[in-house]
Amino acid sequence: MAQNRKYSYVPHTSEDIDEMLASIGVSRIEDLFADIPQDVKFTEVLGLPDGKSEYEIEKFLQNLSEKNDRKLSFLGCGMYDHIIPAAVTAAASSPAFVTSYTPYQPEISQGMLQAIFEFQTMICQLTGLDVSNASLYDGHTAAAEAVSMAFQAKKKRKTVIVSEAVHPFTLSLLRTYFNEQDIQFRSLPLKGGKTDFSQLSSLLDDTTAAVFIQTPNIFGILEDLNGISELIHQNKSFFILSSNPMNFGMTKTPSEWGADIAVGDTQPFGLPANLGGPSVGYIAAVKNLLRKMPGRIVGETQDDRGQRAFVLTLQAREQHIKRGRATSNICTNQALAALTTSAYIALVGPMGLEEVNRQSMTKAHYLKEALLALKEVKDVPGPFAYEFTLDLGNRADDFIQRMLGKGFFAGVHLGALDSSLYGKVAVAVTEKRTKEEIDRYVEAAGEILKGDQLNE
Amino acid sequence: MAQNRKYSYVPHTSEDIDEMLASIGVSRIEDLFADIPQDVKFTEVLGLPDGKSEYEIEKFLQNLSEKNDRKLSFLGCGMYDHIIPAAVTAAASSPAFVTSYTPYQPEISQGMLQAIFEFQTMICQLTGLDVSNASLYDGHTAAAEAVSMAFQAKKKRKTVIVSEAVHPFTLSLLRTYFNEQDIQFRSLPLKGGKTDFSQLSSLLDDTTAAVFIQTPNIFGILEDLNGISELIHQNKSFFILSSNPMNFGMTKTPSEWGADIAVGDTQPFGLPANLGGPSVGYIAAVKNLLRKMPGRIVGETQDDRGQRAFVLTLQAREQHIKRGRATSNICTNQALAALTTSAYIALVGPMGLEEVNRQSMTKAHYLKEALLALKEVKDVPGPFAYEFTLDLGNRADDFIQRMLGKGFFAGVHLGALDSSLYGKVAVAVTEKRTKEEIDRYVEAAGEILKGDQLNE
Amino acid sequence: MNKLLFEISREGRIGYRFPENDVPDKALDDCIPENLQRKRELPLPEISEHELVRHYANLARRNFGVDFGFYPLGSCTMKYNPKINETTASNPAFSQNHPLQPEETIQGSLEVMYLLLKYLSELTGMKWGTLQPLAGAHGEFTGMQIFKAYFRDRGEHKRTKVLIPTSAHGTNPASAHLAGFEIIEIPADNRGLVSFEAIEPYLNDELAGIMLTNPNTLGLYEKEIMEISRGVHQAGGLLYYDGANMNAVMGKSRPGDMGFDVLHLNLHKTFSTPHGGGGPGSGPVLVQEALLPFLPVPDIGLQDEKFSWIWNRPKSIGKVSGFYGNFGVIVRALTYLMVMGKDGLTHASEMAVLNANYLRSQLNSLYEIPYGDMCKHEFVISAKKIKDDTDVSAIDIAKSLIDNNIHPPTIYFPLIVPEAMMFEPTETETKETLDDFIKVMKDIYKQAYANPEYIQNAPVHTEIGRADEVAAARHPKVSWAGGE
Amino acid sequence: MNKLLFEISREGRIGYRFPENDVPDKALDDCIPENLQRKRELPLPEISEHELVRHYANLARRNFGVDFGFYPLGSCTMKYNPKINETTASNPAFSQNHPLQPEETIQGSLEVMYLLLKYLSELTGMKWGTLQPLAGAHGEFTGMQIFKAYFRDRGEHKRTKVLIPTSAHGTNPASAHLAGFEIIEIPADNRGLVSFEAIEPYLNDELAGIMLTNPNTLGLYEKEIMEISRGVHQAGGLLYYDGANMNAVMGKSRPGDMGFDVLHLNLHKTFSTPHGGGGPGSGPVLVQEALLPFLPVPDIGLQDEKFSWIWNRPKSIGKVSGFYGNFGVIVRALTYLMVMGKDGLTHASEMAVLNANYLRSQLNSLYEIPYGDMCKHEFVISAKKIKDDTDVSAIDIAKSLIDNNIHPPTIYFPLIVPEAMMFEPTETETKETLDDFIKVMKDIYKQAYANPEYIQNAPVHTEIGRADEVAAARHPKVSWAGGE
Ligand SMILES: Cc1ncc(COP(=O)(O)O)c(C=O)c1O
Ligand SMILES: Cc1ncc(COP(=O)(O)O)c(C=O)c1O
Repeated sequence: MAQNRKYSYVPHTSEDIDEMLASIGVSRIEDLFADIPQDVKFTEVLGLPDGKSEYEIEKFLQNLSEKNDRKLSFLGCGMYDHIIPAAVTAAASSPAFVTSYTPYQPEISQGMLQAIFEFQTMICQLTGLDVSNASLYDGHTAAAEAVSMAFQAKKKRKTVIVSEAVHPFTLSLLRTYFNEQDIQFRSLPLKGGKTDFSQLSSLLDDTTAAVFIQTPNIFGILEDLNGISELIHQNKSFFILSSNPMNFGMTKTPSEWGADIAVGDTQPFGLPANLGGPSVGYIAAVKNLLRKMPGRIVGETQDDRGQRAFVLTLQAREQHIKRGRATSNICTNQALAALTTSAYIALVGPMGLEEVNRQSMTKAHYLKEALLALKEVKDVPGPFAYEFTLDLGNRADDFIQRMLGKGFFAGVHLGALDSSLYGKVAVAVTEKRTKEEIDRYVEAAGEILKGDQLNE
Repeated sequence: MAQNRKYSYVPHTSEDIDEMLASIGVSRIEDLFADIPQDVKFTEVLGLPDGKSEYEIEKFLQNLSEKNDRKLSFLGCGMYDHIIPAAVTAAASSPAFVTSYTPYQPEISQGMLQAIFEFQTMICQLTGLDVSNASLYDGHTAAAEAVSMAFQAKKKRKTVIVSEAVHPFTLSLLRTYFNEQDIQFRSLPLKGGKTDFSQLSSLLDDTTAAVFIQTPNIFGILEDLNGISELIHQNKSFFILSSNPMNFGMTKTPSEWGADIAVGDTQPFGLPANLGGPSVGYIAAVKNLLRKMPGRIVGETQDDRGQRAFVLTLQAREQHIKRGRATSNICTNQALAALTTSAYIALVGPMGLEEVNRQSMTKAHYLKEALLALKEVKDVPGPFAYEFTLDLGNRADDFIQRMLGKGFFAGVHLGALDSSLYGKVAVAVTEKRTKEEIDRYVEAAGEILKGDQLNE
Repeated sequence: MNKLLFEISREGRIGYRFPENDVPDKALDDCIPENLQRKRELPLPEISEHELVRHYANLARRNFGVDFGFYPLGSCTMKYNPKINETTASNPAFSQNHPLQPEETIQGSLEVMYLLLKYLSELTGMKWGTLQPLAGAHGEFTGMQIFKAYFRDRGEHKRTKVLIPTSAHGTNPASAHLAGFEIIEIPADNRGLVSFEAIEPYLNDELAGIMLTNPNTLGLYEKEIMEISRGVHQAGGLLYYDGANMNAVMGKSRPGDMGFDVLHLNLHKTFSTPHGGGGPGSGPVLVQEALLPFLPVPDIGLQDEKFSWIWNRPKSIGKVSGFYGNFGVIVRALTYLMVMGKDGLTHASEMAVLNANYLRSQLNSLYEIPYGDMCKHEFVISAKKIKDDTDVSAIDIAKSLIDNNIHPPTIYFPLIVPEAMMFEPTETETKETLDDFIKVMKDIYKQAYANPEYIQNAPVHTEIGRADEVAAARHPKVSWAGGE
Repeated sequence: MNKLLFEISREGRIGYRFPENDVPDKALDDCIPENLQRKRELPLPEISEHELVRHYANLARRNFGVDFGFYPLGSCTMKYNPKINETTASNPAFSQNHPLQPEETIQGSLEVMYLLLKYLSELTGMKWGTLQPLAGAHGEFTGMQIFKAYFRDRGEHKRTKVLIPTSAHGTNPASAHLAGFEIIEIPADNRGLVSFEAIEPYLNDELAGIMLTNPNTLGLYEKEIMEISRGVHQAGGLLYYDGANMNAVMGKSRPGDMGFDVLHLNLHKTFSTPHGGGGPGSGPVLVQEALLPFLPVPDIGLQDEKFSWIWNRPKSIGKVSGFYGNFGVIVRALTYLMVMGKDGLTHASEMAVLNANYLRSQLNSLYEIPYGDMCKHEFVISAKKIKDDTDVSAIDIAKSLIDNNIHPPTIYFPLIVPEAMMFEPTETETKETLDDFIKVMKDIYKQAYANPEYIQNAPVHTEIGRADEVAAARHPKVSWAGGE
């Protein structure tokens, strides 16, 4: 009664197979593959391991996971270590959400459709903008989709102005996406840790489709965007603003800054960092850009019995209808992760978002002040919420490495993302960190940095 | 906007409270407790910790859990370390099962009712007996319920004969349960590692309500019950047989031995040991004992539309109807854990049960042979499935302790459960243990036991 | 309608793959004598993993839980079960320990149990206890055995009588009986309470004690509790507290202070552990100092920061369950208790009582509430007048609630109220939920008079209609018997 | 019908408690200049935890997934998603790593990615690849950028044309277009295949390449694949393989051996990762040796048993997503792949093809199947004749399936089949499920002729009927706008 090792997850008994082959009218499984030309038939044995039991693979992966090493994290730079309420994870784990696909059939998909409609609404509520969608891959690709929208809406304009203070990975990705001969990137340069907006007027012209800004920027610094939208709009260009949406709990929101399109990543709302994904790209825009939006959108309507119903709508924008002329190629998005982040927002509510922001801010400022008190430490100055940047020069890598030895992920060396940022270390502090942990960080940093000085 | 720390899981806003008080017609919450006499009103502050966030308590408990220490386990003695398929745990985790209570309302409880009906059926299929119930607390209390059934069915008989080879905890529990003056326990003594059935005839008389046997017994040894039921039935007593039901994958089942009532614990079917609970007591019996069964029973019937429907049935046996004259006092049982074990049985199926048994048996015999080859080791001889007992005499505790130091839970010193079993160490080996693990066990045991000899 | 597992079974189908055996094969006959081997076929189902998952997923859709809607099942405290409890309890460092592991390898788990006992003792005003009982009724039985051991220890063999109010839960008399006591039923007085007067005749040397729940099953606080407890004690008896209703009085009134000697709590009620479709629960028992020697073994000791099992308790009643209790449930309860803290627990009781009184005050005008003018965490309506007027009975109203996506209350209990409907809203329900419920109850009332058949035919929106319970009991089919 | 979160919101309600701040308080104004502070109120919902849980629990009841029933959605491979995948992926030692942690602290995770790439390369016959793309379409786009970089590297700027069959999935032309290519649609021949003849005219120095899926969206194996690939290569072009249909040919035929240069796979199809109501997915891209230099950065390297990120790839197309891919999905796919092993994967494809052909052979007598007489993992029915005869269209049949608790197939795709219905049963469905489905399809057919309105009015057993999609698009309401 040895188990047939091939049978993982496949329910067919040998009688089943025989009956089915007979009813098809062939005699062997191989006959079903007779249409594969001989010269492309794979006749060898795949160079893959033999199948194993779930139990063995679980042990194998458990062992692999133990090769990882978690330390106390002060990492941010696009992914943040916030508290994840158990109820949020539970709410999103329902097999009915997990094992469904895109809700093409509204009659049996109202659950997911309503959840996405709620996600869209909360993105609008957070950004203050009018319309949103069912999610994009992540915050970085959302940036590309926003720029793409701008180009589509301004067909003749081929330039995009991008602040040098945006995340280097966003910038790298934008360059991958828009590498056409005729598309031009113009850089809005840095001045200290902020974007130098004094240069904006001179860069804007009638080729400018959009201006792309990020706040808090790569240094964690909150950009002062006063007057920016006016400048951009006078030039009939679009103002695209990228943000960690957690900050909206406390800082000015895209609509308040006059942005036309807001993008970013909702990972801070209840998603584990997961080595970078799944997270969720959000996009929101002013109403008149609705038909230029990428990806799935859920809309409210009525059914034939007069009840409220939610459906995928404005599908004429999408690849399965428009094909080559679609607003975007996105099909599968990040629906379940979007649902998770909605559940987070709904659970903590506006007061919870404020609390997270207030604590993260207070703790980040507490850490920064303590570090600056070490004297050996310089920072990249500017107002910030809960991520700030130290300027450690040549000591950056060594600092991070030695902090690691003391049990800390001390920060992200921005120089590793973009060599022009060499020496800059971004440090994020969330509500999850305790005073005791922060104090230990300061102590460890003090030992390392003071020691350094002596050795220099 | 400080959070009110009292508000954990309570949705009331202060407006809610005011409105509700007003509509009740009182002015303060305290007024709602005015009916508590002054001398029993609690007016101090509870000596409990302050409430904390879920996050902090999760960390606290995580830290506590890290004070535990898991080793490679060869422990059995009522709880076994079998592989638990992920699908089983997942199937049983649905909130609709988890957050419901006893299915009093069949119209909205068909899910749980059907699951229990299936559990009952599988217990009948495994034991070969006719009827079963929705579960009992655990295998040990199931033993008590079975004895109680026997006493109820034989009102005039006040004696129960119990083999000395049953689990000492079962025995202790039976003595707790039946400590009335007029109830008498008679012991069926040991002969080596088996029950000495030659004594049975002489112990049986017209006061004997039941004979209680366990197989595999406390030493893991399979009792030879040939002819036993005939003896018992000639005396018009009941034959109660307690078993780890996993063994039914390979060894003779209660109906084959002629038992009237079968009991035991279904923990080996997909439940983690969980320091002893939750597990599930099963009970099955011949048809004519149905109306003496303890606890909930689900039955099949029809609804008023002619559809198959499941309901709690034969409630006239139960405490909420019969009160003092109920067949048992059990109310809340182990429903969810019973559902889990049904899912396990259904997933692995008859072939899977055989496979688990065959592997556990093969591995256990492999280990025992290797240990006996060490010469220094004596065993309690007898046929066994996947648990056997070593006789280590004075070295038992030391052996276990030193094996612990080498990373093993080497076995259960039965002497700790019953001093008359001093020196006997029960060792269980399941399909989960690999050859490499077993070989390491043998090596470690060899080092310890040989070393001992030298030092003696 | 789901098929049964047995109806989807297909011979030869494999659902799960185990690792390959990696020790040398051994013939069955070489291990197990032929006459000990199973000969009978096991007629168990054979299904695929996908079928298994679907089967239970669809069964789950056909079950109502407190995660889905209002569940005011009286006496059962169907409060929200926080998800964090599931997280902490499923930690493998807790869940995968064997009960017979060496003590030094379960120090964390022992601390969990120790802390919970400590906190429960403080909350109830008792000295210490045991977590071994696996549900409330099991706790009652344990408590009654402690009574017995106490009197046996004192040589008071005549004390065989236990007083139990007629309004008590059925498990009370069942447990007392099982432990060998004789039960004397004490009727409630016209306030719905146990009066001192009613028990006075039994205060003699045959009295073992009394079992009470306070607030009682009518949701009323027993006003004469101190007279009763003094009387019982003076007569040499003991008081047992059925803690099923503890959710009403946390931080407000402690059973220990009321004079109770032994009690149980239901962790699956007051302490938010899920009810699991009927279990597992947990029924810790707590006692006053004098009764400590009789607690089940093992106890948990703490010395030099090390926890240990204590077996040496010569007067102990022994074991009442296989190991130490439903540890998985215990972790959940401790999680809840620590999140709530002292203020949180008190506040929970306050809001539970507020919710109950709010409902009571709103339903009072239409429905008859025979006892009390204020309640604690629950209250009992009598549908007798409606029944007399319209022939719509408590069960009809219950079924009509189902059609409104509300789980019915406990009905026909306590037995002293005709056509009883016992509502316990719990503190985790919002005012909006209560208001919706009130509206439904008012509509049902109106319908009962306007169109009684409509209510009597309820439920109609459910997958099955009313089931024939009489037929089920008359011709019991309690297991699947093949395709007949 | 659930209320929206916004409709159950109550001002002041608190859903979650955070730890108390334990560093000295700091005024907002001392941290953030006033003009950078939010002034606008956030109109977000305020609900309790219990309400949250209930809300989503009830939404979940209103959603169909493959855990609940048959889901033969063509082109989507709705196979069973093994629960073990969820276990391995939710291991915190995997899920809680930050993407910018030092490499030495994520050696286990890097090995997971490395192994998956290695196994996928072998399975497809490619050299190596990237896990960065976050879905199939994203993989296509990545692939098209690799095409571009390749030609740019070779200075072949004229190569701007990409051939795409009319039967291709919409993402193919959309991705190619987004990457700046010009699309030439290639019609299928009367066999439903791309013939060499059809592409021959474009085999010139403007050709960048061709995008194909094989088996194609009709479920047919492209017989002339070797002629096509030789032709394209001879003309200096490249071949892109859309791996959405890989479930048909594992162990049977490898895209690398067919001559493809670049491909993507959908881990959320072939490799059993759940579809999550529309995502997250994962779309790894694999390439032949010549295209390695153009893969996105970072690559994963292995040297001296140490894994590392490799950023130094001067010809790389750059980044295509924020970090390294949907790692959570990657863990699931590796789990599946390793459980299945080489035999398991081959067997899965065999059974997927068996199931599809079985269905095909059973439906063939009633329903028109315009192309092929054998299929791979899926097949396409045309309901055109039924429509002409009875006015019952593909969508009506689809909705009628819903009434039978079966998820509809993909409809109106591929575009080359009128009234198309594309069925993909997958290998994890039992013969019994297929037989039930066949019976339903036969009944629907009969009904369509006997009583067409019955089918046209479907579904009737669902909570909502057909929704007015035209109104939805004409007056878009894409967010909740208050109680209006
Ligand atoms: C008042 C009362 N006492 C005792 C019990 C018995 O508790 P359990 O069901 O946990 O055994 C219950 C619960 O149903 C109850 O409501
Ligand atoms: C044939 C085919 N190609 C490409 C895609 C796009 O994949 P994804 O949805 O993962 O972006 C799909 C999936 O819908 C498909 O079926």
